[in-house]
Amino acid sequence: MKILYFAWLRSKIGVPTETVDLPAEVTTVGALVDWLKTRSPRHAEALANSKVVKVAVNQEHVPYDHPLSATDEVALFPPVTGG
Amino acid sequence: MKILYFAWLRSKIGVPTETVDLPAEVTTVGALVDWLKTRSPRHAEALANSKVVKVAVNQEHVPYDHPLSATDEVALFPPVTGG
Amino acid sequence: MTIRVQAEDFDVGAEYTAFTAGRTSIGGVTLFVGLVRDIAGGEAVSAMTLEHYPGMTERQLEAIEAEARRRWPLDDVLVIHRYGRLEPGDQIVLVATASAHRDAAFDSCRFLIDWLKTKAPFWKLEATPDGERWVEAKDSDDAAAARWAE
Amino acid sequence: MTIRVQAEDFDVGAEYTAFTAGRTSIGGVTLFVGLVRDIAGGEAVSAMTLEHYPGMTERQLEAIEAEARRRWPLDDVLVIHRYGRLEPGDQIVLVATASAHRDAAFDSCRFLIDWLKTKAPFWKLEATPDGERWVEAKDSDDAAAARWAE
Repeated sequence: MKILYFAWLRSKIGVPTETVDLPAEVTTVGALVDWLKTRSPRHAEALANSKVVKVAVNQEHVPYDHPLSATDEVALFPPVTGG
Repeated sequence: MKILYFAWLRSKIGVPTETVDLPAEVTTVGALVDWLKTRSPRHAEALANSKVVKVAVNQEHVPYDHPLSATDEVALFPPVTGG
Repeated sequence: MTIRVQAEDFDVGAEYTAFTAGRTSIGGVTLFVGLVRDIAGGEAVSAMTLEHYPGMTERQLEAIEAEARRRWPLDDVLVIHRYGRLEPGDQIVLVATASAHRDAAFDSCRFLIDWLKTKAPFWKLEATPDGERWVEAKDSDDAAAARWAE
Repeated sequence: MTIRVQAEDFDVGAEYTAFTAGRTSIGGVTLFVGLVRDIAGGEAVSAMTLEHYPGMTERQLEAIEAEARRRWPLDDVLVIHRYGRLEPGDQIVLVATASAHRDAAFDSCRFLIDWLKTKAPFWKLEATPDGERWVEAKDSDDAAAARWAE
Protein backbone atom coordinates (compact mmCIF):
# COMPACT_ATOMS: atom_id res chain seq x y z
CA MET A 1 0.00 0.00 0.00
CA LYS A 2 1.24 3.47 -0.90
CA ILE A 3 1.20 6.11 1.86
CA LEU A 4 1.65 9.84 1.15
CA TYR A 5 2.60 12.44 3.76
CA PHE A 6 2.09 16.19 3.45
CA ALA A 7 3.20 19.40 5.20
CA TRP A 8 4.74 18.91 8.66
CA LEU A 9 3.82 15.23 8.68
CA ARG A 10 6.10 14.86 5.67
CA SER A 11 8.94 16.87 7.21
CA LYS A 12 8.67 15.12 10.60
CA ILE A 13 8.59 11.63 9.09
CA GLY A 14 11.26 12.60 6.60
CA VAL A 15 9.82 11.11 3.41
CA PRO A 16 6.99 12.25 1.14
CA THR A 17 5.81 8.73 0.41
CA GLU A 18 6.46 5.15 1.37
CA THR A 19 5.16 1.76 0.29
CA VAL A 20 4.20 -0.61 3.09
CA ASP A 21 3.03 -4.21 3.37
CA LEU A 22 0.06 -4.09 5.67
CA PRO A 23 -0.43 -6.88 8.21
CA ALA A 24 -3.76 -8.64 7.68
CA GLU A 25 -5.19 -7.27 10.95
CA VAL A 26 -4.84 -3.63 9.79
CA THR A 27 -8.23 -3.14 8.13
CA THR A 28 -9.15 0.46 9.00
CA VAL A 29 -7.60 3.92 8.74
CA GLY A 30 -7.33 4.12 12.55
CA ALA A 31 -5.52 0.80 12.73
CA LEU A 32 -3.19 1.94 9.94
CA VAL A 33 -2.24 5.13 11.82
CA ASP A 34 -1.55 3.09 14.98
CA TRP A 35 0.52 0.58 13.03
CA LEU A 36 2.51 3.33 11.25
CA LYS A 37 3.51 4.74 14.67
CA THR A 38 5.47 1.52 15.32
CA ARG A 39 7.66 1.95 12.26
CA SER A 40 10.11 4.47 13.73
CA PRO A 41 10.45 7.10 16.48
CA ARG A 42 9.89 9.76 13.81
CA HIS A 43 6.60 8.12 12.81
CA ALA A 44 5.61 7.83 16.47
CA GLU A 45 6.24 11.50 17.14
CA ALA A 46 4.64 12.78 13.93
CA LEU A 47 1.49 10.71 14.43
CA ALA A 48 1.21 11.09 18.21
CA ASN A 49 -1.77 13.47 18.21
CA SER A 50 -4.52 11.92 16.10
CA LYS A 51 -6.56 15.15 16.31
CA VAL A 52 -4.18 16.77 13.86
CA VAL A 53 -3.62 13.73 11.64
CA LYS A 54 -6.20 13.76 8.86
CA VAL A 55 -6.55 10.94 6.35
CA ALA A 56 -7.68 10.73 2.74
CA VAL A 57 -8.30 7.42 0.98
CA ASN A 58 -8.30 7.58 -2.80
CA GLN A 59 -8.26 11.38 -2.51
CA GLU A 60 -11.40 11.64 -0.38
CA HIS A 61 -11.46 12.75 3.26
CA VAL A 62 -12.38 9.77 5.47
CA PRO A 63 -12.91 9.12 9.18
CA TYR A 64 -10.69 6.76 11.19
CA ASP A 65 -13.20 3.91 10.98
CA HIS A 66 -13.01 3.88 7.18
CA PRO A 67 -12.09 0.42 5.83
CA LEU A 68 -8.90 -0.12 3.84
CA SER A 69 -8.08 -2.29 0.86
CA ALA A 70 -4.62 -3.12 -0.47
CA THR A 71 -4.96 -1.01 -3.63
CA ASP A 72 -5.98 2.19 -1.82
CA GLU A 73 -3.97 5.39 -2.10
CA VAL A 74 -3.75 6.64 1.47
CA ALA A 75 -2.61 10.16 2.40
CA LEU A 76 -1.91 11.51 5.89
CA PHE A 77 -1.74 15.25 6.50
CA PRO A 78 -2.41 17.99 9.06
CA PRO A 79 -5.64 20.04 8.92
CA VAL A 80 -5.65 21.97 5.65
CA THR A 81 -4.82 25.70 5.57
CA GLY A 82 -5.38 26.87 1.99
CA GLY A 83 -7.52 29.68 0.64
CA MET B 1 -38.85 76.89 -1.97
CA LYS B 2 -37.44 74.65 -4.69
CA ILE B 3 -39.04 71.23 -5.13
CA LEU B 4 -37.44 68.45 -7.22
CA TYR B 5 -39.27 65.41 -8.57
CA PHE B 6 -37.67 62.17 -9.73
CA ALA B 7 -38.62 59.01 -11.64
CA TRP B 8 -42.39 58.43 -12.06
CA LEU B 9 -43.20 61.32 -9.72
CA ARG B 10 -41.47 63.58 -12.24
CA SER B 11 -43.26 62.06 -15.25
CA LYS B 12 -46.68 62.06 -13.54
CA ILE B 13 -46.38 65.66 -12.35
CA GLY B 14 -44.85 66.66 -15.67
CA VAL B 15 -41.96 68.84 -14.49
CA PRO B 16 -38.59 67.96 -12.92
CA THR B 17 -38.61 70.95 -10.61
CA GLU B 18 -40.79 73.80 -9.50
CA THR B 19 -40.42 76.79 -7.19
CA VAL B 20 -43.26 77.36 -4.77
CA ASP B 21 -44.21 80.01 -2.18
CA LEU B 22 -45.13 78.05 0.90
CA PRO B 23 -48.05 79.23 3.03
CA ALA B 24 -46.91 79.98 6.57
CA GLU B 25 -48.84 77.01 8.01
CA VAL B 26 -46.83 74.47 5.96
CA THR B 27 -43.99 73.72 8.37
CA THR B 28 -43.33 70.00 7.89
CA VAL B 29 -42.61 67.62 5.06
CA GLY B 30 -45.99 65.92 5.56
CA ALA B 31 -47.83 69.24 5.36
CA LEU B 32 -45.87 70.11 2.22
CA VAL B 33 -46.90 66.87 0.49
CA ASP B 34 -50.54 67.50 1.40
CA TRP B 35 -50.33 71.09 0.18
CA LEU B 36 -48.65 70.06 -3.11
CA LYS B 37 -51.60 67.73 -3.83
CA THR B 38 -53.86 70.78 -4.08
CA ARG B 39 -51.81 72.36 -6.85
CA SER B 40 -53.22 70.30 -9.74
CA PRO B 41 -54.95 67.01 -10.53
CA ARG B 42 -51.57 65.67 -11.71
CA HIS B 43 -50.02 66.50 -8.34
CA ALA B 44 -52.98 64.95 -6.55
CA GLU B 45 -52.67 61.70 -8.48
CA ALA B 46 -48.87 61.46 -8.29
CA LEU B 47 -48.81 62.10 -4.53
CA ALA B 48 -51.93 60.10 -3.64
CA ASN B 49 -50.13 57.19 -1.97
CA SER B 50 -47.76 58.58 0.64
CA LYS B 51 -46.22 55.12 1.16
CA VAL B 52 -44.41 55.47 -2.15
CA VAL B 53 -43.59 59.17 -1.88
CA LYS B 54 -40.20 59.53 -0.21
CA VAL B 55 -38.72 62.90 0.71
CA ALA B 56 -35.19 64.25 1.02
CA VAL B 57 -34.43 67.63 2.55
CA ASN B 58 -31.05 69.08 1.65
CA GLN B 59 -30.13 65.71 0.12
CA GLU B 60 -30.83 63.66 3.25
CA HIS B 61 -33.69 61.18 3.64
CA VAL B 62 -36.21 62.53 6.15
CA PRO B 63 -39.50 61.39 7.70
CA TYR B 64 -42.79 63.24 7.15
CA ASP B 65 -42.57 65.04 10.50
CA HIS B 66 -39.29 66.70 9.51
CA PRO B 67 -39.50 70.53 9.81
CA LEU B 68 -39.05 72.78 6.77
CA SER B 69 -37.38 76.12 6.28
CA ALA B 70 -37.70 78.41 3.27
CA THR B 71 -34.14 77.81 2.02
CA ASP B 72 -34.38 74.00 2.03
CA GLU B 73 -33.89 71.96 -1.13
CA VAL B 74 -36.74 69.46 -1.06
CA ALA B 75 -36.90 66.39 -3.32
CA LEU B 76 -39.81 63.98 -3.73
CA PHE B 77 -39.28 60.57 -5.27
CA PRO B 78 -40.45 56.95 -5.25
CA PRO B 79 -38.53 54.29 -3.28
CA VAL B 80 -35.05 53.98 -4.78
CA THR B 81 -34.14 51.07 -7.07
CA GLY B 82 -30.42 51.39 -7.83
CA GLY B 83 -27.64 48.89 -7.41
CA MET C 1 -11.78 55.27 -0.25
CA THR C 2 -13.36 56.22 -3.55
CA ILE C 3 -16.91 56.98 -4.67
CA ARG C 4 -17.67 57.58 -8.34
CA VAL C 5 -21.02 58.27 -10.01
CA GLN C 6 -20.61 58.27 -13.75
CA ALA C 7 -22.24 57.57 -17.11
CA GLU C 8 -19.15 55.82 -18.51
CA ASP C 9 -18.45 52.13 -18.14
CA PHE C 10 -15.74 50.94 -15.73
CA ASP C 11 -12.98 48.36 -16.12
CA VAL C 12 -13.18 45.86 -13.26
CA GLY C 13 -9.63 44.60 -13.86
CA ALA C 14 -8.09 48.09 -13.90
CA GLU C 15 -10.05 49.10 -10.80
CA TYR C 16 -8.98 45.94 -8.96
CA THR C 17 -5.33 46.46 -9.94
CA ALA C 18 -5.34 50.07 -8.73
CA PHE C 19 -7.17 49.04 -5.58
CA THR C 20 -4.54 46.51 -4.49
CA ALA C 21 -1.38 47.99 -6.05
CA GLY C 22 1.62 48.07 -3.73
CA ARG C 23 -0.30 46.79 -0.73
CA THR C 24 0.84 43.90 1.42
CA SER C 25 -1.53 44.15 4.38
CA ILE C 26 -4.65 43.00 2.54
CA GLY C 27 -5.72 39.40 3.16
CA GLY C 28 -8.90 39.48 1.09
CA VAL C 29 -10.70 41.58 -1.49
CA THR C 30 -14.38 41.09 -2.18
CA LEU C 31 -15.86 42.59 -5.33
CA PHE C 32 -19.47 42.72 -6.43
CA VAL C 33 -20.53 43.75 -9.92
CA GLY C 34 -24.20 44.36 -10.70
CA LEU C 35 -25.20 43.87 -14.35
CA VAL C 36 -28.27 44.58 -16.48
CA ARG C 37 -30.28 41.38 -17.02
CA ASP C 38 -32.24 40.75 -20.21
CA ILE C 39 -35.21 39.50 -18.19
CA ALA C 40 -36.90 41.07 -15.16
CA GLY C 41 -40.16 40.02 -13.58
CA GLY C 42 -40.62 37.50 -16.40
CA GLU C 43 -40.46 40.14 -19.13
CA ALA C 44 -37.79 40.81 -21.72
CA VAL C 45 -35.79 43.96 -21.05
CA SER C 46 -34.14 45.61 -24.06
CA ALA C 47 -32.66 48.59 -22.20
CA MET C 48 -32.56 50.25 -18.81
CA THR C 49 -32.18 53.92 -18.00
CA LEU C 50 -30.84 54.86 -14.59
CA GLU C 51 -31.96 58.23 -13.30
CA HIS C 52 -30.31 59.69 -10.23
CA TYR C 53 -30.28 62.76 -8.01
CA PRO C 54 -26.93 64.44 -8.59
CA GLY C 55 -25.37 65.65 -5.40
CA MET C 56 -27.53 63.56 -3.11
CA THR C 57 -26.21 60.37 -4.73
CA GLU C 58 -22.62 61.18 -3.85
CA ARG C 59 -23.57 62.30 -0.34
CA GLN C 60 -25.49 59.10 0.34
CA LEU C 61 -22.76 56.86 -1.04
CA GLU C 62 -20.17 58.68 1.06
CA ALA C 63 -22.32 58.24 4.17
CA ILE C 64 -22.80 54.53 3.43
CA GLU C 65 -19.07 54.08 2.86
CA ALA C 66 -18.26 55.90 6.14
CA GLU C 67 -20.69 53.59 7.94
CA ALA C 68 -18.96 50.52 6.46
CA ARG C 69 -15.57 51.80 7.58
CA ARG C 70 -16.96 52.44 11.07
CA ARG C 71 -18.24 48.87 11.29
CA TRP C 72 -15.34 46.92 9.81
CA PRO C 73 -11.54 47.31 9.71
CA LEU C 74 -11.11 48.05 6.00
CA ASP C 75 -7.95 48.83 4.07
CA ASP C 76 -9.95 50.35 1.26
CA VAL C 77 -13.42 50.76 -0.23
CA LEU C 78 -14.44 51.49 -3.81
CA VAL C 79 -17.95 52.18 -5.09
CA ILE C 80 -18.71 53.04 -8.72
CA HIS C 81 -22.33 53.47 -9.83
CA ARG C 82 -23.40 54.35 -13.35
CA TYR C 83 -26.39 56.35 -14.57
CA GLY C 84 -27.92 56.85 -18.01
CA ARG C 85 -28.93 54.32 -20.65
CA LEU C 86 -27.64 50.75 -20.32
CA GLU C 87 -28.26 47.53 -22.21
CA PRO C 88 -28.46 43.89 -21.08
CA GLY C 89 -25.00 42.69 -20.07
CA ASP C 90 -23.84 46.22 -19.22
CA GLN C 91 -22.27 46.89 -15.85
CA ILE C 92 -24.28 49.02 -13.39
CA VAL C 93 -22.34 49.04 -10.14
CA LEU C 94 -19.03 47.93 -8.67
CA VAL C 95 -18.42 47.59 -4.95
CA ALA C 96 -15.00 46.47 -3.72
CA THR C 97 -13.72 46.13 -0.16
CA ALA C 98 -10.28 45.14 1.09
CA SER C 99 -9.45 43.95 4.59
CA ALA C 100 -6.89 41.90 6.47
CA HIS C 101 -9.66 39.32 7.02
CA ARG C 102 -12.10 37.81 4.58
CA ASP C 103 -15.14 38.02 6.84
CA ALA C 104 -14.78 41.81 7.04
CA ALA C 105 -14.31 42.03 3.26
CA PHE C 106 -17.40 39.91 2.56
CA ASP C 107 -19.66 41.49 5.16
CA SER C 108 -18.77 45.07 4.29
CA CYS C 109 -19.16 44.49 0.54
CA ARG C 110 -22.61 43.02 1.04
CA PHE C 111 -23.55 45.76 3.50
CA LEU C 112 -22.55 48.41 0.96
CA ILE C 113 -24.64 46.95 -1.87
CA ASP C 114 -27.61 46.28 0.45
CA TRP C 115 -27.62 49.82 1.82
CA LEU C 116 -26.93 51.33 -1.61
CA LYS C 117 -30.04 49.58 -2.94
CA THR C 118 -32.30 51.16 -0.32
CA LYS C 119 -30.63 54.55 0.30
CA ALA C 120 -28.83 55.79 -2.83
CA PRO C 121 -31.18 57.88 -5.00
CA PHE C 122 -31.22 55.89 -8.24
CA TRP C 123 -34.29 54.81 -10.19
CA LYS C 124 -34.45 52.28 -13.00
CA LEU C 125 -36.65 52.67 -16.06
CA GLU C 126 -36.90 49.43 -18.06
CA ALA C 127 -37.77 49.23 -21.74
CA THR C 128 -39.89 46.12 -22.42
CA PRO C 129 -42.04 44.93 -25.36
CA ASP C 130 -45.02 46.48 -23.49
CA GLY C 131 -43.30 49.85 -23.23
CA GLU C 132 -41.32 51.57 -20.53
CA ARG C 133 -41.88 50.88 -16.85
CA TRP C 134 -40.30 52.16 -13.67
CA VAL C 135 -38.83 49.33 -11.62
CA GLU C 136 -40.59 48.93 -8.29
CA ALA C 137 -38.64 48.68 -5.05
CA LYS C 138 -38.44 45.12 -3.76
CA ASP C 139 -39.42 44.07 -0.25
CA SER C 140 -36.47 41.68 -0.42
CA ASP C 141 -34.10 44.66 -0.76
CA ASP C 142 -35.63 46.28 2.33
CA ALA C 143 -35.21 42.98 4.16
CA ALA C 144 -31.60 42.70 3.02
CA ALA C 145 -30.83 46.20 4.28
CA ALA C 146 -32.64 45.51 7.56
CA ARG C 147 -30.22 42.64 8.27
CA TRP C 148 -27.58 45.28 8.98
CA ALA C 149 -29.59 47.20 11.62
CA GLU C 150 -27.46 47.58 14.72
CA MET D 1 -17.62 26.02 -14.44
CA THR D 2 -13.84 26.10 -14.16
CA ILE D 3 -11.36 24.85 -11.58
CA ARG D 4 -7.66 25.62 -11.96
CA VAL D 5 -4.77 24.71 -9.66
CA GLN D 6 -1.61 26.39 -10.84
CA ALA D 7 1.74 27.88 -9.83
CA GLU D 8 1.33 30.91 -12.16
CA ASP D 9 -0.35 34.13 -11.15
CA PHE D 10 -3.81 34.98 -12.53
CA ASP D 11 -5.23 38.19 -13.97
CA VAL D 12 -8.44 39.09 -12.12
CA GLY D 13 -9.57 41.48 -14.87
CA ALA D 14 -9.04 38.98 -17.67
CA GLU D 15 -10.77 36.24 -15.69
CA TYR D 16 -13.73 38.50 -14.92
CA THR D 17 -14.02 39.56 -18.56
CA ALA D 18 -13.99 35.96 -19.81
CA PHE D 19 -16.44 34.99 -17.06
CA THR D 20 -19.10 37.48 -18.09
CA ALA D 21 -18.42 37.83 -21.84
CA GLY D 22 -21.52 37.69 -24.02
CA ARG D 23 -23.87 36.97 -21.13
CA THR D 24 -27.05 38.91 -20.49
CA SER D 25 -28.73 36.73 -17.84
CA ILE D 26 -26.32 37.56 -15.00
CA GLY D 27 -27.56 40.06 -12.43
CA GLY D 28 -24.57 39.90 -10.12
CA VAL D 29 -21.01 38.61 -9.97
CA THR D 30 -19.21 38.22 -6.66
CA LEU D 31 -15.45 37.78 -6.67
CA PHE D 32 -13.15 37.05 -3.78
CA VAL D 33 -9.38 37.31 -4.03
CA GLY D 34 -7.18 36.01 -1.22
CA LEU D 35 -3.75 37.62 -0.93
CA VAL D 36 -0.55 36.98 1.02
CA ARG D 37 -0.28 39.35 4.00
CA ASP D 38 3.03 40.63 5.29
CA ILE D 39 1.96 39.96 8.87
CA ALA D 40 0.37 36.85 10.37
CA GLY D 41 -0.18 36.11 14.03
CA GLY D 42 1.71 39.31 14.86
CA GLU D 43 4.87 38.21 13.05
CA ALA D 44 6.40 39.51 9.83
CA VAL D 45 6.02 37.12 6.91
CA SER D 46 8.57 37.43 4.12
CA ALA D 47 7.29 34.56 1.98
CA MET D 48 4.74 31.77 1.93
CA THR D 49 4.98 28.38 0.24
CA LEU D 50 1.78 26.57 -0.58
CA GLU D 51 2.04 22.80 -0.72
CA HIS D 52 -0.85 20.78 -2.11
CA TYR D 53 -1.90 17.24 -2.92
CA PRO D 54 -2.08 17.06 -6.71
CA GLY D 55 -5.10 15.15 -7.90
CA MET D 56 -6.98 15.35 -4.61
CA THR D 57 -6.97 19.16 -4.79
CA GLU D 58 -8.79 19.19 -8.11
CA ARG D 59 -11.22 16.48 -6.96
CA GLN D 60 -12.08 18.36 -3.79
CA LEU D 61 -12.51 21.69 -5.56
CA GLU D 62 -14.76 20.04 -8.15
CA ALA D 63 -16.85 18.48 -5.39
CA ILE D 64 -17.14 21.83 -3.57
CA GLU D 65 -18.11 23.57 -6.80
CA ALA D 66 -20.74 20.90 -7.56
CA GLU D 67 -22.16 21.38 -4.07
CA ALA D 68 -22.40 25.16 -4.64
CA ARG D 69 -24.22 24.61 -7.92
CA ARG D 70 -26.61 22.21 -6.20
CA ARG D 71 -27.42 24.79 -3.53
CA TRP D 72 -27.72 27.97 -5.61
CA PRO D 73 -28.88 28.81 -9.15
CA LEU D 74 -25.55 29.83 -10.64
CA ASP D 75 -24.75 30.91 -14.18
CA ASP D 76 -21.07 30.17 -13.66
CA VAL D 77 -18.39 29.40 -11.09
CA LEU D 78 -14.63 29.95 -11.29
CA VAL D 79 -12.05 28.82 -8.76
CA ILE D 80 -8.31 29.37 -9.23
CA HIS D 81 -5.90 28.37 -6.47
CA ARG D 82 -2.13 28.75 -6.66
CA TYR D 83 0.60 26.66 -5.11
CA GLY D 84 4.35 27.17 -4.72
CA ARG D 85 6.29 30.12 -3.37
CA LEU D 86 4.47 33.45 -2.95
CA GLU D 87 5.39 36.80 -1.45
CA PRO D 88 3.38 39.41 0.46
CA GLY D 89 0.89 41.07 -1.87
CA ASP D 90 0.76 38.03 -4.16
CA GLN D 91 -2.58 36.54 -5.09
CA ILE D 92 -3.38 33.09 -3.67
CA VAL D 93 -6.94 32.30 -4.68
CA LEU D 94 -9.77 33.64 -6.82
CA VAL D 95 -13.38 32.57 -6.40
CA ALA D 96 -16.03 34.04 -8.68
CA THR D 97 -19.73 33.25 -8.90
CA ALA D 98 -22.38 34.60 -11.25
CA SER D 99 -26.12 34.45 -10.73
CA ALA D 100 -29.31 36.20 -11.72
CA HIS D 101 -29.57 37.35 -8.09
CA ARG D 102 -26.99 38.92 -5.82
CA ASP D 103 -27.84 36.89 -2.74
CA ALA D 104 -26.99 33.67 -4.59
CA ALA D 105 -23.77 35.17 -5.92
CA PHE D 106 -22.67 36.36 -2.46
CA ASP D 107 -23.69 33.25 -0.55
CA SER D 108 -22.16 30.80 -3.03
CA CYS D 109 -18.87 32.73 -3.25
CA ARG D 110 -18.53 32.75 0.51
CA PHE D 111 -19.54 29.10 0.75
CA LEU D 112 -16.85 28.17 -1.79
CA ILE D 113 -14.05 29.96 0.02
CA ASP D 114 -15.23 28.69 3.43
CA TRP D 115 -15.37 25.07 2.27
CA LEU D 116 -12.15 25.41 0.29
CA LYS D 117 -10.37 26.52 3.48
CA THR D 118 -11.41 23.39 5.37
CA LYS D 119 -11.53 20.74 2.62
CA ALA D 120 -9.07 21.52 -0.16
CA PRO D 121 -5.68 19.90 0.57
CA PHE D 122 -3.40 22.94 0.71
CA TRP D 123 -0.90 23.74 3.45
CA LYS D 124 0.90 27.04 4.02
CA LEU D 125 4.50 27.30 5.15
CA GLU D 126 5.40 30.82 6.27
CA ALA D 127 8.91 32.26 6.32
CA THR D 128 9.34 34.57 9.32
CA PRO D 129 12.36 36.16 11.07
CA ASP D 130 12.24 33.16 13.47
CA GLY D 131 12.42 30.67 10.60
CA GLU D 132 9.81 28.67 8.75
CA ARG D 133 6.57 27.57 10.34
CA TRP D 134 3.56 25.64 9.11
CA VAL D 135 0.37 27.67 9.42
CA GLU D 136 -2.06 26.09 11.87
CA ALA D 137 -5.69 25.56 10.96
CA LYS D 138 -7.97 28.14 12.55
CA ASP D 139 -11.03 27.29 14.62
CA SER D 140 -12.67 30.31 12.99
CA ASP D 141 -12.33 28.61 9.59
CA ASP D 142 -14.02 25.48 10.93
CA ALA D 143 -16.77 27.67 12.34
CA ALA D 144 -17.15 29.49 9.02
CA ALA D 145 -17.49 26.19 7.16
CA ALA D 146 -19.94 24.87 9.76
CA ARG D 147 -22.30 27.77 8.97
CA TRP D 148 -23.07 26.01 5.69
CA ALA D 149 -24.10 22.66 7.24
CA GLU D 150 -27.49 21.71 5.88
